[in-house]
Amino acid sequence: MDWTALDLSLRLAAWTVAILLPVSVLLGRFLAFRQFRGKALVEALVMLPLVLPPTVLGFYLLVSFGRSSPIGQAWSSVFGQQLVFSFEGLVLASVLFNLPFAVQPAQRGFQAIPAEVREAAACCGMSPLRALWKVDLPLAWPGVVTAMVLTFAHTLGEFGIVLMVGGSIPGETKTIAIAIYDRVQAFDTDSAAIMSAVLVAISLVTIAVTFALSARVGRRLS
Amino acid sequence: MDWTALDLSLRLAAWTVAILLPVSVLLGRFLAFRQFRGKALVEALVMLPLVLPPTVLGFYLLVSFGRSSPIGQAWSSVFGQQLVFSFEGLVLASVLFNLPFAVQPAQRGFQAIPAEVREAAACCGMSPLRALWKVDLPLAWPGVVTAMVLTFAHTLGEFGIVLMVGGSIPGETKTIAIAIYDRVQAFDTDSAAIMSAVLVAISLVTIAVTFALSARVGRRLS
Amino acid sequence: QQDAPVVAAASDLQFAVEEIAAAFQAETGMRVRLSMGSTGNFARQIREGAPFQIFMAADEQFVLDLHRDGFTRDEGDLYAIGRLAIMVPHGSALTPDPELDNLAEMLAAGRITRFAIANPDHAPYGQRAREALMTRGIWDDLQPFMVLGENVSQAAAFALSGNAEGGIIAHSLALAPQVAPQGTYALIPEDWHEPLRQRMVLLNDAGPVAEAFYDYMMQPAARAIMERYGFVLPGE
Amino acid sequence: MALEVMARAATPIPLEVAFSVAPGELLALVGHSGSGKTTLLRTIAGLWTPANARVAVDGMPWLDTGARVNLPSHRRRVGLVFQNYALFPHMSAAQNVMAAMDRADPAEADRILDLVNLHGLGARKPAQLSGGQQQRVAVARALARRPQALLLDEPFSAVDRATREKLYGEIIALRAHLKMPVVLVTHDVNEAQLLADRMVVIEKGYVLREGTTAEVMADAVALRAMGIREMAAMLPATIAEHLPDGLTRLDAASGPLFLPMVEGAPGTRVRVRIMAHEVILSRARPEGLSAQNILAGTVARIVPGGGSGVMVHVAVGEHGILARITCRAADQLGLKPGDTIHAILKSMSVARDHVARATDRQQAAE
Amino acid sequence: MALEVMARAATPIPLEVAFSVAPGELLALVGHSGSGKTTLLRTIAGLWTPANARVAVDGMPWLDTGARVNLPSHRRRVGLVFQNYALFPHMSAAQNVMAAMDRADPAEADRILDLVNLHGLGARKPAQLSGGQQQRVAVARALARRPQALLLDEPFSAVDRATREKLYGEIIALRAHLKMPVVLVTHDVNEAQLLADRMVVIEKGYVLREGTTAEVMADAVALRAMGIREMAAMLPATIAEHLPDGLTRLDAASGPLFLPMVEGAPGTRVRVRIMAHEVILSRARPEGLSAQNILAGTVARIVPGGGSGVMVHVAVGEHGILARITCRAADQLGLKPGDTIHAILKSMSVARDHVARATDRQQAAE
Ligand SMILES: Nc1ncnc2c1ncn2[C@@H]1O[C@H](COP(=O)(O)OP(=O)(O)OP(=O)(O)O)[C@@H](O)[C@H]1O
Ligand SMILES: Nc1ncnc2c1ncn2[C@@H]1O[C@H](COP(=O)(O)OP(=O)(O)OP(=O)(O)O)[C@@H](O)[C@H]1O
Ligand code: MOO
Ligand SMILES: [Mg+2]
Ligand SMILES: [Mg+2]
Repeated sequence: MDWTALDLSLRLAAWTVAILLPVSVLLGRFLAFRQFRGKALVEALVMLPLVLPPTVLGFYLLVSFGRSSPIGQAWSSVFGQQLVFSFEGLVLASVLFNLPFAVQPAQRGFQAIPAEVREAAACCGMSPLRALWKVDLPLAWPGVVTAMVLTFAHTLGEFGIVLMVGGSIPGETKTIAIAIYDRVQAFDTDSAAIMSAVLVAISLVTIAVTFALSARVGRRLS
Repeated sequence: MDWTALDLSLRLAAWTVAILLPVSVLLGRFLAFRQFRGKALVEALVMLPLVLPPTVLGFYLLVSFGRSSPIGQAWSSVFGQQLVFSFEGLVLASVLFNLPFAVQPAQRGFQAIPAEVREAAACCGMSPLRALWKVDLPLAWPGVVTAMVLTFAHTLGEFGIVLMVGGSIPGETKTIAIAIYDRVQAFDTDSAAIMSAVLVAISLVTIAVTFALSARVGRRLS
Repeated sequence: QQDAPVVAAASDLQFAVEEIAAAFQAETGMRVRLSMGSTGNFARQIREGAPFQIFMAADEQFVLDLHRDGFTRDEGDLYAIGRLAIMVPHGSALTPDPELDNLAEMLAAGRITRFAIANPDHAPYGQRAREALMTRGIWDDLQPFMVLGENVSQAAAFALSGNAEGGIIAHSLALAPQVAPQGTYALIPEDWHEPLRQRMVLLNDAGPVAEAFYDYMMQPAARAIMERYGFVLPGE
Repeated sequence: MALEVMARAATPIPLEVAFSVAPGELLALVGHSGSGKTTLLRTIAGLWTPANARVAVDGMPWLDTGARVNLPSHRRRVGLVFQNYALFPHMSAAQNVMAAMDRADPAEADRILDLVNLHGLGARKPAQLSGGQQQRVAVARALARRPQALLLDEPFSAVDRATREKLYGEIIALRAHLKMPVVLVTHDVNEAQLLADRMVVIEKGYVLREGTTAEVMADAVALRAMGIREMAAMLPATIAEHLPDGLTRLDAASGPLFLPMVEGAPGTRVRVRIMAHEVILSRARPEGLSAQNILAGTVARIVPGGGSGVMVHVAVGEHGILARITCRAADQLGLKPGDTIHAILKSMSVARDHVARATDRQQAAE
Repeated sequence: MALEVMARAATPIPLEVAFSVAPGELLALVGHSGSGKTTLLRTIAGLWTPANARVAVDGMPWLDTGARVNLPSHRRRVGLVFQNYALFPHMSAAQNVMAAMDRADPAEADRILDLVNLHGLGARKPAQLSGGQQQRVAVARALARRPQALLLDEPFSAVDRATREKLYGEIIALRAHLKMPVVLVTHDVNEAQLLADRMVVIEKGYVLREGTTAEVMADAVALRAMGIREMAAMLPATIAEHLPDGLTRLDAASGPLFLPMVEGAPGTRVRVRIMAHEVILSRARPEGLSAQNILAGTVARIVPGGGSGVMVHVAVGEHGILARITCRAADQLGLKPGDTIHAILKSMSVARDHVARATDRQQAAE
């Protein structure tokens, strides 16, 4: 069992979810409720990563975040390390890649709130922030949870980007998905089977706990 | 530009969506509205593919759909060809893999329909099927569209499973995601860039058209 | 452990280099981390700044190109010559023979459904397999049944998965204890293809541990292991 | 197409109710907020199944928990107006109405929308309609179902009086015409008394009083439960002639009645709701009053009411009039059963919505 | 805290309305379904912005399209009862009420829920409440906001009469106490007349009539627009004594009035709604009638009403009573302005919900 790879994958998924949770809530709510010029454009931009196969995204990242690219150089001059082939790079790619998975279901969740209930919140004197917290979020919660679970699972399983920009470096970019692939290639079917089983078990537990907690948070928020 | 690979990917995505559309509608609605013993179990089962990284799924498929496996043998005795290294196998894997992406947002869409509106449909004499078509579906439509767009994009981008059980057979298992990966590895950056651009353009158009059509269908259904 | 240098090794070395790394650690107390994959992919990633310190390619051309473009310390060293083998899983309709006669017969008889090699577009073992099949004159006929591994190790996995009649893989893999029991193989004549001249090189920011491992590869202990995995060693 | 209902349950509220409604009959279900009225309608419609219940139409059971019969809602031919409308938000008003038809018929939908005073609003979505307009779409949708039982949950609560009066007329015409049982939940006593043949008063899930409208409206206990002070009697009459000064002469069993313009051709049978508190009693036939209707009768019963009043039942011909007067007045007049008495009723005290066309059923009962 | 409203727009309906409501004053907004009442309340609350509008409280503009002032809803201190309640479905009744408080106070929430007769239901979610119970939660929530302007959109439409009467009392007490302007949309004329100081009748977005309740309720055109036949006058009076036979003697300017038990200590000032159609006129002081109240006055004006009736304005002391009688009766009595006349009123014809405690504002106006 390659615990390092599992740990890496879980950390990657956790970071991605942590970063995308506020993004999905704020952006999803914004897109659900606000009408403005160029909204279609913003929506299309959010959807863009959805239409990119991970290898394409990986390729673009490799080219645009690479050592010789302006972004890559800017990053390494600020943070002293390079973006590609690092955990930070994976997180960035993963956040980009999951944006639509996180925003779309959240947006639908917010859209399903009846207009009058939101008007009632305003008439109760709730500021937009308070209304978000007390009314919108609890009611859109199922959508947000779906968004986060999809993102989490999607990140755990992400393979194409990691293979392209990760470099399979143990402890840094060798995720569990890659490790299982490696084991299969190494004819180490037993290890692959154990890793798969452990991963499935952990993921199932994580998602079950998420649902349970989210139900509790949903109650507490209300 | 590898048109064969593009065509294959689009066919794969189309088949996956075509198979999962009715599944997501029926299963999503069922899970949204019906209470029964063991419902949690069914929901967990539907979620299961979500927690499987594609490489794990690919590994299990390789093992359980292989020529020597019972499933593989049953399949080849019925259809005269094998599941692994074939388009049909990819479709099957893709359907399995996308199940939660298709069912979850659809289920949330159905759940957002007020109970009274559904009761009104029954009191208007609509059979469950008619109510599905005239009331539930138009109201859950945004969720279903989200489900289908996520599935479509997710399939276009699918890489891990295909890499593990595909074998890169042109016209059968060499999808555009694999083709781009191959080109990048072969230092054929120009081809990779062209393919990526074409894929992005086509996917964007597809999704835009889907949204436009779905809006129209939504109107027509109502 | 995060400081242990990363060695990017072609996947035909899958088992051999693991053993050498273990021996290296036992002898010197120093550790390296191994990243196994396709030679083409590694070369690509090195150009984008992958933090590898040693690159062990399956084909020296990739190393020489990297050197020309300034990504490596020097030209590196030839460390082995690889051999191709046809391997078939137990129970396959195919019998391995060096001249691939049985493969040709079965192909003519329409009894081949799938045959695995590494992707000839970027995997050296794939390129050589294609050359060998062309020499034998069955490349075109075999084309429709070909499944391509992303690297030679995956090609071996495909070949032995039971879903193909067999495949052309690296001799080093066929000899590995994890692989050997799964089927039978035959060595393909050396002169049917360009030689698989495998070259390794230290990358620009290689540290002392990487240098030590690089040196260790040239020592008799490592050479013995390589030999056991069927590699022809340079200078022998 | 009689509707029989029996329901017994412990949740969500203790429920113990049984009643039946004949075809063409309108039963008003009244009671305090939270007494279980909506729950009962939902039981009939199949949206809620009490532990122990039977619902049958024309002898055909829709629900029988004993016999394990439980038709799903869509197999029960009910027209239900939901208390909060429950319109289909994605459909226009006309589409909402057509959704309840077996075969969509735009012309028929328009006709029904006209019926509920929504002419020209058929293309609007619910969100583009006012509250009262939405409620009328809900009524139209229930009617479009051509139901075997029409269930109305406060169907006019958001509608103004003028429109409401028109709708009363439509409901009366429809049920006479279609011969279906109608159950009406309402908080408006005038509405109940005018439209209903029978009433069921429920209180915390139990039937407090059941009977004909006249009986229930003369029952002080039931009225108090409804929070009502005004009792009234229904006097059947026939339109005799329309007079040039705008009054209509009605012939009642007790003699002529002059009321402000009652619509209908001479010969039409109507019911006049005469409020007990509006009737003045006098021993002698009074002279020089502005009141036009003085009905001679005899005191039938004197029933002490709650508080400061008594209810005097006055037999006028073969019908009864109720007069609610103070105890003090009863003492002053020295009233006792058998006394001859004059009931004074102002023409103007009978509002237009207190006169309704009588249905065949009501005529037969009288 | 006076509320000034002006709105002019072409969509969704042509709108042309202006009115103001003083602190502690209750303005009833009445009109046909679809006439724009809800739209106006939404304008005040900031949920809808007409093309051209001004809303100000105490001179502070909330909305002024000319000056580009437009406070968002949550910055306007309004309590709005939505026509369809719009409760927060995920919160209990108590949480719904607390949601409108600046600082959540469970004890205060319970108190307000008690006020609207929902004792013990605080823990229920809206889905577990009946229609009328939900509506009262909405009222409680609006009150909990301690608003600068209270906007009630048919707030009692789903509530039974007994509860409704109690709520009237609470609303009256509250506005007298809190001194906020109240706008009440209602289809119930009794409700409007009893609670309102002033009325605005709107018809298709235009103000048809605006004035004090007495003025509007005496205006036949306005009443017809409301679909109303019954006019009434409000007579101010003071509770004098509670008599042993259950009657209460009130002192009005015109002399004593005997009514069934009116709650309140002697000295309490009340308003009595006297329905024009319930008043009988007589030249001579009549004898031997069950009616207890005979008020002598003089004919002030005779106004032809619609159809068969005339409205006789009778000056009684310094106040007015309206009597709606038939033209025929007016002819028979030969009434003309200046004549001495007796108005006969039954004690029992004044229902309990026709007597309401007067607010300071109303007392001051009288
Ligand atoms: N979005 C809209 N598009 C078009 N017309 C609308 C829209 N919203 C409301 N209306 C119309 O505006 C008019 C005024 O609506 P409003 O809700 O203010 O009426 P209301 O006086 O409150 O009626 P009710 O007593 O039935 O509640 C109605 O005729 C309604 O049909
Ligand atoms: N899910 C539930 N859980 C608990 N109690 C419930 C639930 N649903 C309804 N009730 C209670 O059942 C009682 C009856 O409700 P119902 O809706 O039938 O009343 P109603 O007579 O229609 O009242 P209204 O006139 O206010 O509409 C109410 O007291 C309500 O609080
Ligand atoms: O680079 Mo490889 O070892 O031919 O896959
Ligand atoms: Mg109800
Ligand atoms: Mg309204």
